[in-house]
Amino acid sequence: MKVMNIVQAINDALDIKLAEDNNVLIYGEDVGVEGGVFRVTEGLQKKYGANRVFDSPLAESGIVGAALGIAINGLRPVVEIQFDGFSYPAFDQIISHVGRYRNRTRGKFTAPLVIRIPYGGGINALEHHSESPEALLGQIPGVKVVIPSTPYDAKGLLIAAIEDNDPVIYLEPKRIYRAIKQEVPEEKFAIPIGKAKVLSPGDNITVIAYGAMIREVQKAMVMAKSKGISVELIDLRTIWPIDRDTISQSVRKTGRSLIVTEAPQSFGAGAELISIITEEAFLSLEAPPTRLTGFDTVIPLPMGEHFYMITPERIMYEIEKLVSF
Amino acid sequence: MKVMNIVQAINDALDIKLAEDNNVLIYGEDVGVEGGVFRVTEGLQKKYGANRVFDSPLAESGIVGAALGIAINGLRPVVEIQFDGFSYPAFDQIISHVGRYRNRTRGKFTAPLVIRIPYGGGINALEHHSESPEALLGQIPGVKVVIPSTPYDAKGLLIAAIEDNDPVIYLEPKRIYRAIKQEVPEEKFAIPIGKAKVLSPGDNITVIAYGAMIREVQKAMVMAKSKGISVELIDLRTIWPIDRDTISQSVRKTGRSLIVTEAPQSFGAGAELISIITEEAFLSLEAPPTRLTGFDTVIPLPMGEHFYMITPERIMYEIEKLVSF
Amino acid sequence: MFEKYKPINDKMYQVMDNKGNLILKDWKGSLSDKQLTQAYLDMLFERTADNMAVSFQRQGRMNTYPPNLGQEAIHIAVGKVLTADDWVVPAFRELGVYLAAGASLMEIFLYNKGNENGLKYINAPHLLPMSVPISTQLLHATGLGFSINYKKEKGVVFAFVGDGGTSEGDFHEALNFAAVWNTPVVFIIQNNQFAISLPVKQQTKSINLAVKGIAYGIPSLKVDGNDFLAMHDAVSYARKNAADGKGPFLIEAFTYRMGAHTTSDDPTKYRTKDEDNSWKEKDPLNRLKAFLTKKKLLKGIDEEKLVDEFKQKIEKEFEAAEHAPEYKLDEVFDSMYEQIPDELKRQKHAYESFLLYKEKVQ
Amino acid sequence: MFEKYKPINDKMYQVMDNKGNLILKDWKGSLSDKQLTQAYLDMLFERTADNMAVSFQRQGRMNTYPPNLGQEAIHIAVGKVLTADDWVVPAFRELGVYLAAGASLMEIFLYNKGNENGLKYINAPHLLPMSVPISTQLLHATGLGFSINYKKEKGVVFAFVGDGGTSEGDFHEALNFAAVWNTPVVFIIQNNQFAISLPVKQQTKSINLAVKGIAYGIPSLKVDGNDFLAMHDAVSYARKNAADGKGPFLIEAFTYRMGAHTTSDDPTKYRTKDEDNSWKEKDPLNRLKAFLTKKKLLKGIDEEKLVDEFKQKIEKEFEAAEHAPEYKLDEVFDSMYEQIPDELKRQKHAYESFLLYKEKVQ
Ligand SMILES: Cc1ncc(C[n+]2csc(CCOP(=O)(O)OP(=O)(O)O)c2C)c(N)n1
Ligand SMILES: Cc1ncc(C[n+]2csc(CCOP(=O)(O)OP(=O)(O)O)c2C)c(N)n1
Ligand SMILES: [Mg+2]
Ligand SMILES: [Mg+2]
Repeated sequence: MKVMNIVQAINDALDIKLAEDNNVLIYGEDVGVEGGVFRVTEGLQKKYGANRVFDSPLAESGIVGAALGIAINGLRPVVEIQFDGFSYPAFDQIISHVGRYRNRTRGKFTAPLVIRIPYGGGINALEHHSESPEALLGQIPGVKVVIPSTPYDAKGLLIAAIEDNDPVIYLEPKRIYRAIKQEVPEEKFAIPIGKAKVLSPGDNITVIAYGAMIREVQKAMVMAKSKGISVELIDLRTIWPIDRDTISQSVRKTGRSLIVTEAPQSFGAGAELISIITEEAFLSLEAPPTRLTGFDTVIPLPMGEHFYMITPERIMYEIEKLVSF
Repeated sequence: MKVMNIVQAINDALDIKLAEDNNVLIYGEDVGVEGGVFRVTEGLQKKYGANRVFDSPLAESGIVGAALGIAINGLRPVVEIQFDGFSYPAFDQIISHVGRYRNRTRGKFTAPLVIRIPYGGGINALEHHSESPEALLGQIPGVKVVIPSTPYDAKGLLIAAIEDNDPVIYLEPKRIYRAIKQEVPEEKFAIPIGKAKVLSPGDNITVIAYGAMIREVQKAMVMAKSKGISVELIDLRTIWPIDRDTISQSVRKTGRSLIVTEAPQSFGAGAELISIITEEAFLSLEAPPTRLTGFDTVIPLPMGEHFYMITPERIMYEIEKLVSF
Repeated sequence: MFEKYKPINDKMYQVMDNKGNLILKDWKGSLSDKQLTQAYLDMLFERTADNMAVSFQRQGRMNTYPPNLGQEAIHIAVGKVLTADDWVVPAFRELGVYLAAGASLMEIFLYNKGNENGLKYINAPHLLPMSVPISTQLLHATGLGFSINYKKEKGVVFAFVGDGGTSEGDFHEALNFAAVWNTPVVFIIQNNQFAISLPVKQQTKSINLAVKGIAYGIPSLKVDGNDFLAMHDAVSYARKNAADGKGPFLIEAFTYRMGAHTTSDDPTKYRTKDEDNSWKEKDPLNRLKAFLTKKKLLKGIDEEKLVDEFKQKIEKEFEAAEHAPEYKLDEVFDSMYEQIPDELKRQKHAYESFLLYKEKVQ
Repeated sequence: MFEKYKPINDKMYQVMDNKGNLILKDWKGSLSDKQLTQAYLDMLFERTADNMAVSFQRQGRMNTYPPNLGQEAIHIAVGKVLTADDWVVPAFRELGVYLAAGASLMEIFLYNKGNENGLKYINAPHLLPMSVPISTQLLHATGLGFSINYKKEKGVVFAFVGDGGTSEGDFHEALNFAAVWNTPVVFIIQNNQFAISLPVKQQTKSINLAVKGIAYGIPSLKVDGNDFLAMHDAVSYARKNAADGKGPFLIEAFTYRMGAHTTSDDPTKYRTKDEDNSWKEKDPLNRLKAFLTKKKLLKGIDEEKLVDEFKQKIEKEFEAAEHAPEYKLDEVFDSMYEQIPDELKRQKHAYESFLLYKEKVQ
């Protein structure tokens, strides 16, 4: 066991896979010499050489489209998109090809690649550096989308993503990159993609979140506890394929549910989860499944960001409303 | 009044706006001499000249990005993306700029442009020619997304879109381009964006759909009627901003609701509408609001498409289940 | 070898004229007489199959189809240079190349009838499926080229795009990455002078399309795409260049789309009969045939009889496509992922419940 | 005029050397002595403001900031050529251009403190906001250029991009559309030789960046971007070319990013002190200063005093930014659309309900 933050855990997972599998390679903007703008790939070029860890030209469609070609010939590229807001130029490649190659060729060609994208707000960043595209990505057939919320999960999910024979988009909650430290096993381990995790069991209400929002919910839970409200917290971990069972079991028990995401509201993960809850647990519902999300606006620049970001107080407000519904 | 199909109604709306407002101009791939691959812009270059209706090079990000520049200087470009599946290369410009220019400049610069995109399946087309990206587009802050289902709506919504001082994405249900004929006023008229329409009032269940699915629901309603089920059919018309009032009023009355879309299920319009219904009409619900959608797969090529496309029988099956819930 | 034809000088590499006479007087190609004759026959086969495909479509037995008429010299030249190690990354108008790479006509027809199984190309392990979104495939070619270097494999990648495709951003990114990574990719622009209705003169203002290589430091060449001998020289050279570790190469194959864009297109709307006719004189089949005839290489060949044999073979392939197994519900779901996720299983079961109900009701 | 400097020959247009001596012996620029002196002072102002911005950031009074150090000659050259009819489409590292176009330092600071109001540039009607997603802005420039033709207006568009930005697909599409539409756009690549940590030699294999214009039939020129006189000639020429209806022009301004990429970057990780030092000799301010000094044009000027005055002015602008009105909830919603849609009103009200509840609880 070793104490790691999320950046270190990701670096560790990459290190393990680079060491173990010659087919794994890493590229992206500034991931080589520089070690990435968040230092996630720090030291890896030195250790594995510039033919396995290297900088690409500045072009995101290029990064992802080339990765598909590389993957088709049996390699396992793990590419970095520097920030969430720069994933959009790669959408066409992701939607039109990465998610479709296996199906289009009936399994003849596959796309075992990983696209790493730091995402989310709350870091006082420029425009386009605080986006939450998970529900756009979750809508794309043929890819899987995962989000860790702890160093442990970061390592285990990334190893699972690299070993997956299908393309995985791995969103990194940059706001908590260095905020959470945890003991993480030094050896290799994988966390299954597609499974949510009950982080704390509870009776009165189910709260579902992921990524950086988990920490905010946990702060709210301290307040809730002091008011005698017992919250069951679920970390979704995988945006698609979504874990219906864990969610529905929980809500069937609690009857009440709140989904917390920082992405804009409409067509977001909140909507999908409410639908799943309604489909799976309708007769158990004691209050309308509810979503607490970002606004359907552009995320404001840093001076206005506090209006947009979800706080523990706002989570608590919704929990109280739901519990007394 | 003049009998028109949807293609003619769109052409008529473009014709009226080109005649009336010199700031309106049209371009896209093959929209000039050829009149568009669906002949939607037929005759317009001849009538208004190649400086107002013209072909662009083959590049969708270019088409949309340039349109933004054109709109910033006060013109009103109406651009065509040849098929749904080719809208993805333009996503970055739509997300990062078209939807944000007003907000970013606090209203100094605006983006009064229209992006027309033929969309949807059921026409025996090649891959990438049968996509339903409305829920991806509906998630983008700063744009509006509309879908007509009749020639009348096609004309009125397009005129509203061109006159809107904000960017509007106008999705054209290509499957019914020529399938529906209707008397349409020859003069100019606009249909407000953001308002759904109750197409037929009913008591037992609310069905919400849009675009080509309206016709399928109407066929199902004939069956429903024969079984004594009274359906209230709502044409959503606008994907965002969504008309909560019309929807919730209806479901508060009927207590049951079915949403029919051909797009993949997860994170789709079905999810958003279920959430709205749950939020607005929870205490009136007599059955779980339900979605009948495409699968979370790539839409199959023509020989397998019938498995994917929603049929009146499938709609009827869901209606019956809901009514007897 | 091609110094004189630097694209910036806007000269086009040609070996023979429209009548099959050598323009380069002391030219000696690398193909034997037999191989040259076979190339002509391959072109003839491609044209026959292509014509029949158009008819099948007209008869309503197939969906939209993009005719290859007039572009056969390009395809067969690549076909003759292609080795088993090489990859082919097609756009969609390269029938002769697919066949050379090992695809069957049955598969081509099956795809055009609307069945994904037609993209498997069972006997063509290095042939990527046709790519509909213009230019996007070029990035896959670049990636494949990278993988060949990385794995120290021997092949090169042949990647196709049209004149229209040069306008897309992915064209730019693919060529730039290919050069920076020094990948063994031969990019071939089939400049058939139209992108549906748009003439290439309105597609770009560059003096030709080969000069676009300068923007990436990629050596490039404009070649008469209707001149099989010239195309074969160019492709051979480019392949060797790539295989020798000298990186990507760009060929502009100057040709003409003699047919419609697809079977749903009507080119009389946007181009003249005169233009069409002027290109009939440059028909790549006629040119190679004239060349071979002068060399007396076609003497023993009864073209009419051969075409009849071709037609029978093609008809059989089409029938095989028509009798392919029925499309099953499972096929919609089975290949989306290595293992079907629970969520997709659920969606499939929901559909099956409907089918059960339907059976019961009827 | 620039025939000799065709980018394909890989020569760079320069007027003076590092010591301010004329390289082009019979050179005569178009600026008066007074204007030349003013240009130097503008560069000095830009540098002073830029340095202070870096300090403000270090003091934690501002967010990430991209230093302009070393690129001032490019900015002020454009500033001197710019007319009121012209549009400016920035990337993000063009401080002197924003100011010349009418933006206030207060606004620049306000934006870098994280407030959208800093992008309004109230007195710069034709200045687009800084653009973060690399190269995307070039398409807006092309569209603006089109609109100028369409409306028969007089201006031209100055559009900026970095060396890194030339790799993006939007660069390609913007230049191609600009040429096909014959738009009056002057594209300026600030080749400061790095894209964050990536040297331009790994960004592309073209012999230089100006040659990329050939791919679009756009006349282009590589210019010493640290030579104000050369830059001014080039920009003047390109502007006239565009204004005369001759279409777009591409300038590669060859320079060096003397500072860090942004205040969060540490360039010692990826480049050497030697490299940095070699560029100090080419400092654009020193070069113009040496030239002016030789012409005895700086005699009456007390630079130290002037810089002090600049500092006071800049400090004031910064204070104004610090005292800008507080960011209000309404600002999150008010400018998303012309009229706030009901759905956004609802979301705002939901937030306000929370605020009310919070007040009550406390
Ligand atoms: C990204 C994208 N945009 C638009 C289309 C529609 N489309 C299909 S073929 C074509 C023209 C292609 O022209 P070119 O590249 O010259 O190839 P050719 O058809 O002449 O072989 C267009 C616009 C497409 N398939 N993909
Ligand atoms: C589309 C996109 N991808 C990545 C980034 C992150 N990024 C910001 S600046 C930069 C380097 C830009 O280099 P260059 O174009 O040379 O401009 P310079 O910073 O040197 O002025 C990168 C990669 C971005 N802003 N936009
Ligand atoms: Mg073409
Ligand atoms: Mg740079």
